[in-house]
Amino acid sequence: MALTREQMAMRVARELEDGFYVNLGIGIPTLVANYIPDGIDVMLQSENGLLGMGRYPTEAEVDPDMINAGKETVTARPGAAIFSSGESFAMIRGGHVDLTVLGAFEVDQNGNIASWMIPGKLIKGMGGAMDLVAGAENIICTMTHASKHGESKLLESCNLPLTGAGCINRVLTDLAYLEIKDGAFHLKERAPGVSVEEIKSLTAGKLVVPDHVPEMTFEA
Amino acid sequence: MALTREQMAMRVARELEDGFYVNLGIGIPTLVANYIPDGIDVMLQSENGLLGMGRYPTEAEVDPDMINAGKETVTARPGAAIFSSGESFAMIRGGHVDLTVLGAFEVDQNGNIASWMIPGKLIKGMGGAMDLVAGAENIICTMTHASKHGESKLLESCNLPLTGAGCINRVLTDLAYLEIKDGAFHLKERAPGVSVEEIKSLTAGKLVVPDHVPEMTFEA
Amino acid sequence: MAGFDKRVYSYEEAMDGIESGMTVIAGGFGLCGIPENLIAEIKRRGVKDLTIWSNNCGVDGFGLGLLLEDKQISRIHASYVGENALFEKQMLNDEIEVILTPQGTLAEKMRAGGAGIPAFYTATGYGTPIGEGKEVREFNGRHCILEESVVGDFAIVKGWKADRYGNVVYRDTAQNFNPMAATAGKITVVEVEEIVEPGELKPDQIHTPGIYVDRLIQGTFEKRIEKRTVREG
Amino acid sequence: MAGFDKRVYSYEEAMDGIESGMTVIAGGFGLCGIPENLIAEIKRRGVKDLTIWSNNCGVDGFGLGLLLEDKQISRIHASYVGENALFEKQMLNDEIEVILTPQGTLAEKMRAGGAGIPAFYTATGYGTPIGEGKEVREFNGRHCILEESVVGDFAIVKGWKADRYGNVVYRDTAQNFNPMAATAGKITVVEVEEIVEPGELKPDQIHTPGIYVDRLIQGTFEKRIEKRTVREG
Repeated sequence: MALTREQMAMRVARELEDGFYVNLGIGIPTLVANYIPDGIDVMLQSENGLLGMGRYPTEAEVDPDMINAGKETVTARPGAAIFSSGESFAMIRGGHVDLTVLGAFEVDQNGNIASWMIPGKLIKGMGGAMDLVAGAENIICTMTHASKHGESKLLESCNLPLTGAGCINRVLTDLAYLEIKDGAFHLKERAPGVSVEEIKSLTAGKLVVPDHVPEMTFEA
Repeated sequence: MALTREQMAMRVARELEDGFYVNLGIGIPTLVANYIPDGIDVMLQSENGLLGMGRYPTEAEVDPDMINAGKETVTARPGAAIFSSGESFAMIRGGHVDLTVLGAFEVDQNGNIASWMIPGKLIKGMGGAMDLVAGAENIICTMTHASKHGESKLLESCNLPLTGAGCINRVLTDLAYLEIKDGAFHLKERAPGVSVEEIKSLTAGKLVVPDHVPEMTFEA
Repeated sequence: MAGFDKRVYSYEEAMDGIESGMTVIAGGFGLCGIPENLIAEIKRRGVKDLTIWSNNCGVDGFGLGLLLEDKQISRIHASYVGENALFEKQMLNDEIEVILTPQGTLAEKMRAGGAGIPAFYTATGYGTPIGEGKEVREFNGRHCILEESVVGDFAIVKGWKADRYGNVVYRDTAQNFNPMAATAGKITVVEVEEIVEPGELKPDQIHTPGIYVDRLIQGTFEKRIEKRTVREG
Repeated sequence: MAGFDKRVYSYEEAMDGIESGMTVIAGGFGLCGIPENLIAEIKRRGVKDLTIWSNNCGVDGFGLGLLLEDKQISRIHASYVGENALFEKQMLNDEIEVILTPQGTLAEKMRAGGAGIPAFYTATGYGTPIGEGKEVREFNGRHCILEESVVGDFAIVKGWKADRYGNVVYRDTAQNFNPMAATAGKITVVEVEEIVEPGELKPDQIHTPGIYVDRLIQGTFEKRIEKRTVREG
């Protein structure tokens, strides 16, 4: 069974370490915040200038001057810092964020990522994604393994215009958890009930499969 | 009679305009702050990160966290801003300071300035001088017109290593006030009792002398 | 004696001198911390052929989106231009030129412009369409592209409090692009919610020192919320 | 669970891992806002062959001047190195290499290093000995030189207050180079006068966000004054 969006977020959350500064993109990455393991404290960075993003506000707390990079109203946790966009991207570009989680249309075996533009479709812009992938040393891409039509999104070489070159080292799809190194996807884990063969058939890029590929487990 | 240091400062102070942000170098430039004309308000910038430098502190006000670029204890005037060295030089480099006054060893007819290094002598460093001359559009150099041995310091071409190239447009010496443009010094005013001939004889660079060169006047 | 009193008392005076064909740098992120009334004044004046530098272009009918209604913007440098139907239409009809710029590069271009740094290298955008045609150079084993900075004819900025010398403090995430924009205008106009006496703001807690600010006006703000997300509380 | 608690409780722990041959970036201007106790700890450890980036080199017997006594510094990037007899002696004897750097360029190199900008162009130093051997390029009619940024093995910083997450506030002109230095260390160590609870510092009034800070220690400071100038009062 392919992972649900929530399971994908849960699996990514296991990569969090205590004391990590983390930037979570829009979509599944945002859900990761709901599954931070017990005993682990992470600080969420929002690229519009907030380090230490808190929960959504109550109705009474809503403040138009307090939003996140998705333009949602948010709160700041105690000990948060708020700063300019220039400072925020100094942080990001300078490699000070420990982990970035973001979605993608395609990734390839050389760590290239395409996530912002589909030629012929309306382009809304890259926002901070290009800065994030260029600045972070530790990036997890969350995406479906293949399109609805069964076309792989884990490629030998990205077809779409890139967001960043050679910058992705981990991918979590609905079918598998993989690492990218030495020009190949390395299969690390598979979704419960998903066979190695299925993953192989849906991975267009070079795939390295070890003898044993553990199945992910999720508590009920 | 050559101008005294105080008279030089007084003359420079006449170039101040209401609302000017001004950076004053060490020495005679510092004295300019004592002669700000009535009805004119200027804000002094100190490159260690202070805009709105105030008077020296009283004994009771002395604060080791409050110094100027000359490392002297100072105060901040109401409405001052204090910031980092990075921000301070962003201001300077970005051309936001209206007027910079600084001393020099030599200037030349092309606006080059040498003020920081005499080869063979101990070098203490340029501090912020190179940034100031590169960033300001409006710079007055204060200096003696010639050395004690009668060697001109207003040259065709600077002999000493430069602080900045083509950046000086006004010079106040103890003998004259001059503008630099089109590859020449233009004599604008002479010190009281100093003849045009004396200025000519002590100016090694190209000197343009108008028909009438007014004498500076100072109230007693 | 005007001295350092940057206050003006009408939006007309605040935007005096803006002309068609000029470049305007705007603070704000989404609809947060945008110079609402300065934008409205630009609309009122009807100047055209503007080049805008701003992270977003507002929404239909609010923020910079207002300037689309009469086609006042010819060109915009932005990182994200969604949430705006009129914008999409003008883009598809080639009525507006969009220079998409990574958000951090956009912020740095403004900061560098204000700081007298004409150009800088960054790894952001290398190997992507953004890097095409730009000089590439390797530093410490990483490919970087050369990006040039920007200075605008006007910068329009939204602050929270300021003293009359133009020392500005921003509030929470309404800060965003405003401090960079404030440094990068030949004429920088700041609108704020409150003007206080010099000395009321702590000198070492000022976000934008007054040296960057040419005109200051106190206004009232709608502060529209783009995505109201709440929890039970 | 350590989480974001950056506190350490001894200077030994604060400077753990510093080794001979390393590059250290130091905040401070003259003797103002210098990390006194971190410098003293480096002296105590006796590590040698250090490369220092700092505006000044302290004075005889205080600040970075302490590290000259046992010849711990091989190389220093600074804008001004006066006020220090021992320094002059070592410089004249070629016992220390001095790379004089314009003050603003020095600040920008640290800021750029921390911000992931590997190099930038500036007009500062063009046509002077500082520009020799550096690439020259013209932007908007002005000649500029290419300057590369710096990241140090350690950055040592003096703050005023911090919370235990490492969010730092500086006081008055003791800010100077400290915020830039704080961003540019692989390991950034900050010593402060007071550590407060998270939430006590206003989020939008923090000078150095905790993400830059690896270790935080509370100390007591001599705060020596270099030039005591007073008026009758």
